[in-house]
Amino acid sequence: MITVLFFAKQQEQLGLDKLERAESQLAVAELKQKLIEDYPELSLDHTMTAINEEYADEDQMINDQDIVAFIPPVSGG
Amino acid sequence: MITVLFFAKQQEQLGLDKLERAESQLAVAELKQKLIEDYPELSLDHTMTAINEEYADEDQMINDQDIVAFIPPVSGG
Amino acid sequence: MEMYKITSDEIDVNQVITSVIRPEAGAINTFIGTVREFTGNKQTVSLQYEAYPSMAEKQLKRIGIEIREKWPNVQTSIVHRIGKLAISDMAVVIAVASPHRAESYEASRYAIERIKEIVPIWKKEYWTDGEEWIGDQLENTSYKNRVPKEEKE
Amino acid sequence: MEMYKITSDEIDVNQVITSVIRPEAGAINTFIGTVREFTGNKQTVSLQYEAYPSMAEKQLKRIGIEIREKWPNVQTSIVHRIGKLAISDMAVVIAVASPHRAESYEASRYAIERIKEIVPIWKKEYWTDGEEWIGDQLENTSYKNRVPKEEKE
Repeated sequence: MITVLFFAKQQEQLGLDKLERAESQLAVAELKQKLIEDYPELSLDHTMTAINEEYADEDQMINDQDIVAFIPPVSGG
Repeated sequence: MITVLFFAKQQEQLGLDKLERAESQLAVAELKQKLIEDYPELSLDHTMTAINEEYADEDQMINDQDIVAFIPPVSGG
Repeated sequence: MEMYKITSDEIDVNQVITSVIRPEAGAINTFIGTVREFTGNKQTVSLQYEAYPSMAEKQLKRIGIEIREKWPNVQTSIVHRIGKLAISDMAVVIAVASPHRAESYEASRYAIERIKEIVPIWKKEYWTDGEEWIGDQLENTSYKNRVPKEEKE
Repeated sequence: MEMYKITSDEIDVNQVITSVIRPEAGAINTFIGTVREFTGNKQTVSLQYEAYPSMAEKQLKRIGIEIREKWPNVQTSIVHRIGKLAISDMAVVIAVASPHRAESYEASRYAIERIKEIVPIWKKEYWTDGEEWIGDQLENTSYKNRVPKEEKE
């Protein structure tokens, strides 16, 4: 089981800020692909990924219990 | 009659912060020369001059009632 | 004591400044980002900031570490506010203390630029004629596959 | 409302910052000069600042005018304290507000450099082993006959 967090525009696209998914041992790119298929309203363009609060590459593996967050272009400051 | 103001090191060299002198119609350079003669303890090296609170050149004329201030190298900030 | 904080309260500038004052410091540069009313012709009514707070605080700390690697004698504090802000409200306060003034300016500038690159905070603008989540899509076409690395000089 | 002030009281940073906040501004850069304890091996015990106050305030205003000529949308306030100061006390506070951040940094830096050139304020340092009026004689050998002009780019 993994937790997936959404923020800002993506949170509004989905109408939710969090998903629990029964997956593990998949790469970031694979998770993105699955989510886009499951949620056609979701765009993950220009979006970075964090695993357990650290930025992750597209090929990084996601493990059971990980918290994955999608980070659309930031605009703080 | 003119007023001459001294600050910082020069004020300590002279032991006073202000002089009244019965002069007018002389250039800044001339006043400096007279002061150095009258007060051998005074050094006016590296010192700018202000007339009525505006910086003045060495050849600028000092008139009756003017307030002349000697401005040693500044160190605010 | 350095602070790296996401808060939904009004930011106390004095507290941020005080947190970096030390006897070794002779210069403190503070940068405050406030809500601007006009951007070109567009009039902002209010702003909403949202964050991934736990990760955002980690990223703010990371900026502090990057700064100390570049400018060893510098102390940094950064506080970013989230929630709804009105015109002229302070969204971010950065305070940088250093022995001499040049580094305080450089490190402060570095901090704000890095905040805009790596800290998960998002701004939604409410204009007189609409609303939008801000995020510079155009300038981030290669963003998708890029993990932010520490900047090289 | 811009402030250009010489004061013997403690400087209220918030008041200086508040004086430049405007709806058009999105960035406020603040520079604070504090009393540093060590300069190399020399330990400062306290400082005395003296000014020619009426002229110093005029020169501070002049810096504000120079800044607006260079960065038209910038608002500046500068307050300099005089009298006896202890370690970490604030000697000068500069606040610069501008629509965008780049100018706020540039104008703030310009202000502190100009203060060190043209504003009649003098610092006397009291060290553990003596005291001295500070003033960079060596770097000002051509100072004697030079009226400070507005800097050219």
